[in-house]
Amino acid sequence: GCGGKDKEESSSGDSSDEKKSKVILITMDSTDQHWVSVDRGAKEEADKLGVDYAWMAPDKKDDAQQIERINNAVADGADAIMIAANGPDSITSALDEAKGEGIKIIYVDSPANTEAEATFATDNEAAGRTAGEELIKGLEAAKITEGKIGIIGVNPATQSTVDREKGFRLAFEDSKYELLETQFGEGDAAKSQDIADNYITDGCVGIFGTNEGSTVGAGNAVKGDGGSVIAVGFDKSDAILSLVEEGSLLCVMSQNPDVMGSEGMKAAVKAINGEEITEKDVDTGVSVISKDNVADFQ
Amino acid sequence: MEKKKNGIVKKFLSIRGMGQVVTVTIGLIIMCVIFGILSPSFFSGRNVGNLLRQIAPILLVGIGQSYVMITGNIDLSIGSVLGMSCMISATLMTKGISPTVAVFITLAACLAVGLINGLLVAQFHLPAFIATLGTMQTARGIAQIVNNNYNTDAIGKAAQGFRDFFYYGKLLGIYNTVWITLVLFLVFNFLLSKTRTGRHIYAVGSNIDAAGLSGVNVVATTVKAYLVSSFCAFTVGLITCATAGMGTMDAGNMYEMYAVAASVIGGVSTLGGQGILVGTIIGAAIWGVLQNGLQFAGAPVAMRNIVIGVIVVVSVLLDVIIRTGRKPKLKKSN
Amino acid sequence: MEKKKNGIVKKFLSIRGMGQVVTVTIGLIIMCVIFGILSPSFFSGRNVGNLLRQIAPILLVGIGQSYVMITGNIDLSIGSVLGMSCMISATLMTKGISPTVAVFITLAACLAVGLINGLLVAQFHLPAFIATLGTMQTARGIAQIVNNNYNTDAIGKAAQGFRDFFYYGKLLGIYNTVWITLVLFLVFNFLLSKTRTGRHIYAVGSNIDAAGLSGVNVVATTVKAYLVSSFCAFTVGLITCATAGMGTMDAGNMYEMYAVAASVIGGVSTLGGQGILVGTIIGAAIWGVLQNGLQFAGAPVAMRNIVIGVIVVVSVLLDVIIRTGRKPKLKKSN
Amino acid sequence: MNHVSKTFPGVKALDDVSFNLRAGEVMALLGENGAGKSTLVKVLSGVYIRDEGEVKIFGAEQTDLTPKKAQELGIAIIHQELNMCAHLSVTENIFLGREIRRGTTLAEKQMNKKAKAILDELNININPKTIVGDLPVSKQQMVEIAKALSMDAKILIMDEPTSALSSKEIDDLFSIIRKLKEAGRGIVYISHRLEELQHIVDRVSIMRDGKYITSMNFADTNMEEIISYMVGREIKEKFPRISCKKGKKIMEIENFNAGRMVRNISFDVYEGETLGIAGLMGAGRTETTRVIFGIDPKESGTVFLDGRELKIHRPIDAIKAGIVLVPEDRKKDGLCVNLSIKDNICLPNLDIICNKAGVVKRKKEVEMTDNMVDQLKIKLPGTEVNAATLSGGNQQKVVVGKWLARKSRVVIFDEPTRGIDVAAKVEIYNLMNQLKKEGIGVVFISSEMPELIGVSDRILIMCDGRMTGELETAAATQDKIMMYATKFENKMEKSK
Ligand SMILES: Nc1ncnc2c1ncn2[C@@H]1O[C@H](COP(=O)(O)OP(=O)(O)OP(=O)(O)O)[C@@H](O)[C@H]1O
Ligand SMILES: Nc1ncnc2c1ncn2[C@@H]1O[C@H](COP(=O)(O)OP(=O)(O)OP(=O)(O)O)[C@@H](O)[C@H]1O
Ligand SMILES: [Mg+2]
Ligand SMILES: [Mg+2]
Repeated sequence: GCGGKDKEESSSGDSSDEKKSKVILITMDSTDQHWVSVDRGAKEEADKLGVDYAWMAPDKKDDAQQIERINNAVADGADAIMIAANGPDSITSALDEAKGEGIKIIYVDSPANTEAEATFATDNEAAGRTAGEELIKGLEAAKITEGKIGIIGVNPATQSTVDREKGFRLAFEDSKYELLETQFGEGDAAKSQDIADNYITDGCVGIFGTNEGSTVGAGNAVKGDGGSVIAVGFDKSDAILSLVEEGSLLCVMSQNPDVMGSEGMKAAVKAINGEEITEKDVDTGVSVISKDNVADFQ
Repeated sequence: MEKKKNGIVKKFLSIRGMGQVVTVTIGLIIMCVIFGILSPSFFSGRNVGNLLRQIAPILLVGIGQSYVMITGNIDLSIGSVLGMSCMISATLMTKGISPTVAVFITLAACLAVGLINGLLVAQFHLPAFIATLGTMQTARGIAQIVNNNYNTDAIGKAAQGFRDFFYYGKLLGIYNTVWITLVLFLVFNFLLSKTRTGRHIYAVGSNIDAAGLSGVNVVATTVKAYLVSSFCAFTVGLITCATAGMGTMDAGNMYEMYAVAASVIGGVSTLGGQGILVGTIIGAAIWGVLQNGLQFAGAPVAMRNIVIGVIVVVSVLLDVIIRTGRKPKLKKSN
Repeated sequence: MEKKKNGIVKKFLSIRGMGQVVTVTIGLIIMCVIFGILSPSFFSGRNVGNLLRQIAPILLVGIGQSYVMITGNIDLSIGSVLGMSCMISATLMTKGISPTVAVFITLAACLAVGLINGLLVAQFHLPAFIATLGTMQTARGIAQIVNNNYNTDAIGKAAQGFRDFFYYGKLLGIYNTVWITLVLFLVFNFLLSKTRTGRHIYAVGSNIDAAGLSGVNVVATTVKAYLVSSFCAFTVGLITCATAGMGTMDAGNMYEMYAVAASVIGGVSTLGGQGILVGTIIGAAIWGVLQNGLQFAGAPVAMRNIVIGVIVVVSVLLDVIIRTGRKPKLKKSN
Repeated sequence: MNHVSKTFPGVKALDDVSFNLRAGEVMALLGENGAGKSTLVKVLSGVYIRDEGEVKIFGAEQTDLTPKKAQELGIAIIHQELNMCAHLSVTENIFLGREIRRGTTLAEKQMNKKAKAILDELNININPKTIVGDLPVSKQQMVEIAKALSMDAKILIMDEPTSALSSKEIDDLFSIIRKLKEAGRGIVYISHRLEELQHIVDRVSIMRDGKYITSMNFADTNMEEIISYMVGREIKEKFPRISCKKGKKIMEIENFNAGRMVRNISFDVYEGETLGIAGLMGAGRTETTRVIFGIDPKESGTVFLDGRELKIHRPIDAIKAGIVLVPEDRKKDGLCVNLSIKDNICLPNLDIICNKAGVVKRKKEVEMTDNMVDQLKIKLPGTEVNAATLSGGNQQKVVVGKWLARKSRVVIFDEPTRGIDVAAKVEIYNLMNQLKKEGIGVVFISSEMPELIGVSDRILIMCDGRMTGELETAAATQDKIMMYATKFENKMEKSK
């Protein structure tokens, strides 16, 4: 609207040339709801602030592709890059190169091992631990104090879900539950559901889904079983929320991807304009969505 | 009595391609025994039910791929068409369209891809690999764009019947998914082994020139095979949608490869003209049992990949060795 | 003068397979012009540098796949061998082993896979598709198990030279990656077009029986082609490792398909005996330019998939039409 | 057919050709390799679409023929190249495209029965359920003929049906052809075996270089005239022979055994002598040469070349030692059809063409190819075109050429004249004579007895995998050879 236009003028007035500044978002892949939400948050904020914005998403999670995206963003004349790093180390050199060109780096979701203007992320490990604790609570409430627990991963190369799994396992240290070998469903709901079904057959009392697809799979398997298996998971999507609502999922950890996007965008513009960024390391937080509060998220 | 039995066995074995099927069936049985020993839950009624339901989609895409491979081609678009089917049907249902209508619109879209595949390959003489690589990309793009680059919301209460029909329901104690697969298998097996179309599919794969010169409509035959393939992918797409209760954009990723594996393990030749669907069942079963059994055995993902890889190679190797045991040196049977 | 020039052009066009190369080169040029118009940064020196560096890995795996495809086979294990190369080299370097030693150990491991592929296909007569599907799974498993199911840590300061050599360094203003690719291209192109081994590779792909009768060692020739393929995957694996500065377990996922696409767009036949590496360059360039250009044009991923799919099909279709335009009816060339 | 033309890139295969066929006659279509005979019949049966001219079938002009349509019009064609689906059974091949159905399902039993009947009529003793790929070439050819006959066509076109058949099978075919003629069918018969014509042919039409030359009644002409029309000049000797002094022993084959088809084979090859090997189809001649050449493994047997024992495990060992084999099945074993003529000719000779590092020397390559093309008078648009585009006979010359391009001690020709025209046959005979004169051992396998008797100096006869006789040519007659060639060893009792 009108306000947007005012801001556009002022921001271009601030920068040294007439050109609009350009911010590019690079995520891990393009299809996950999570990234779509980050994009949405960033885009809305970019419209408000009147900057040029583009989302350069790799087709799939692949370090080489992500590095290509960084190089492309630099070549495309970006002033700032918002990035969700695939891994802490894999893209640092590419980012260093970009920084060498005077480009501002903002981390969203997952940081890498090189300094940036600001980081808006969740601590995946801590969130995973919360999920573990919630599951234990749920199991104890159901008077189940021991038994097997299954974990559905995405694939072993995805850092964020590996961290969630790590945190989840920490929550179970010195408990009587037996954590099974993690199975990987490639984030595919159907494959994850097969895995969950097999866990249930194997006598698991609890299941943990580490991302959207695995959580949907876990929830549906529990629902199909109709038994007493308890599942917790990650991410919020419509399907997940309805699974929570009907009780097939005990609860899910929801990060706030749109907040990452919008806050990241604000910081990016500040950095470009040379303004000071006060909070450099922001945990955008995790909400635990359960049957009690699910209505707030729908 | 003895003799008659012998006659039946002989007749059974004389069915073309039955040799390889027998070999891999023995492999499958050995595998099941090992998994049964490693993990007691493997043979539980519950797991057998699950297992059948897990094999079903692989078998279905395997049937489609077998049809195409017997014509001497390949269909790499299977996974993407599956994704399209899943996304289109789910999107329509979330928009409040009745499941039945949604299914038919989805069917039309999927068959269109099959038609294009068939025409590109047979009418325009594109190599099947590249033609279907192209449609694979395109169909995946369509799956993504159909709900504007988002996975769909839950297909909701209205679609509960749809979900039960394709996945959650049971008939006579067996999951509907398994029934659907069984019926389709019987239909497509009949089509391939007992009808003129089936005969033509083999002929085109065996020698396309000879088939054409004999008056076989090569284009129509190839198109039919691709339509079967798309139809199978479509069905699995619906099952996937019913399973998750939502549409996911990357549903069916890599399924074309599972389909190839099921077909080839079951004795369908990548060069065309050879193979029977009974083999594809066994191939799909081996694939499914490996996935399922290795999970019960608690194998980490790396070990699973290695074991699956080695077993795929060894099973086919064994078959080659057994078949050619008498002839020490065999030329590639074209 | 005129005449002599004409002679050179004629001679150039008379190289077999050059026709398709010319067709797709025109396509590539048109594509570049369109992207240049859509986005001014496309032709910036910086992007051209990037683009070359992005095309390099595709070209390298494309060369490997072309070798194998010309023998009439396929190598699905390329992507996994790439992953193995990346993980093994990175793991060794993080364990403090010197980059040079690490590279040689990695090379041995990768070539072993190539050797096995070649033997399975040529000596044991397994269908290439299934043999390499098996080694693809196995090699991916090895890539995962090598650092115990984790991506490696950063390969660290000691390996800075390694990283510069394979990715970050420049010579005469051009990235090392591009130089490495160029050198390998020249070597492998020479090998294929000017040497006895090259002739044998074409002969095996064209008619394996006739080649054998003509005194070609079919097994050795096939193994050589697979070794080249593994070597190329190995090189790209090192580049990937240097790029990321660490080993990632799913590096190279799907690269075998990119390799097929580059080869086939460039005119290498999936049926063997046909194609030249110059075509593979253009094929790789088209693939790379599409990825890069569409991104600059701001196309969403779904659109990108659709456009790439359509362009792949149309480019090959166009070539088929041009080549057969004069003949009203053409049977599949072999 | 009137004024029909057809052009392929670089070749005008048919140039204003006109001819007609009447009911109840057998017309021979004759011409050298590449004259355009096959192209003509392909136009007639809808495989190729003509560029110009008109085709009338039973008086009706046909504009857009397809194979299917031609079939419906009553034209059946046996193509020069085998066109069988190797994975399908004999019955399935015979009824392909015309399956009999009961409802929607295939009437397998009925088709098998019918197929059996047709096979019986042709005297072919095979189970109709056999997979075609498992049959030897000659049987496949008979199946192809059976398939054409099963269509009960009004016009039957046979493009070199006998090139892969033995005399017994040819006799059966001829009696069928005579029956068809009496039934009022029109038959176009293409063959390079001119001596066959007298048994069946009423009229001959002759083509040369894509042009129609003339037609005449067979009764009014003679061989010399036909040949001179075909080649445009006179050929003096159909079987040229030069006499050389029989020199020292070059190759000695001792006691070869491999499977059922190679039993205790021993023979010697001498300088200055062409050694013929006769036998019926399936006598095991091809198998023997394959084993000697190291393609198939042997159970026992030794080869001596110039007195030295050779260890041959693979073809390359034989080639290096100086023994080469011109294989009989050019499509399968002889040619890389999508490689160029040049590549094909040079393939086994890369050791000569390459330098020590294995790099191909372009000049030598071109030189060798041009040499062979000149020497064998191969008709081609250029040495860079695909071997697939050559006519059958010229393809055969390429296969021969690739082996003659190198100096060898022994050259084994397995049916080298199959499917090539008279003039080219004479060239091949001359070549063999040339080699003989140079002191190179020549082994000449053929199923055509006249040429064997005409060209070789000594004839070995094989039957059922064994050597059953040896004749000096001076003493050889067709009857004697046949006697040895049918000397089966209680075969009937054994197989029942
Ligand atoms: N598909 C094709 N493409 C290009 N040229 C062809 C093709 N088929 C045939 N020719 C050419 O057309 C000419 C006539 O070939 P055709 O096969 O009709 O000869 P033919 O008389 O049957 O010879 P033969 O006795 O050797 O079989 C030859 O010069 C051949 O090279
Ligand atoms: N591919 C095959 N599969 C099974 N049997 C075969 C095959 N090829 C040949 N045979 C058998 O080997 C025998 C000899 O074959 P072949 O006809 O090649 O002999 P030949 O004496 O060389 O005859 P010719 O050269 O006249 O064709 C045949 O009787 C046939 O039964
Ligand atoms: Mg001909
Ligand atoms: Mg023979």
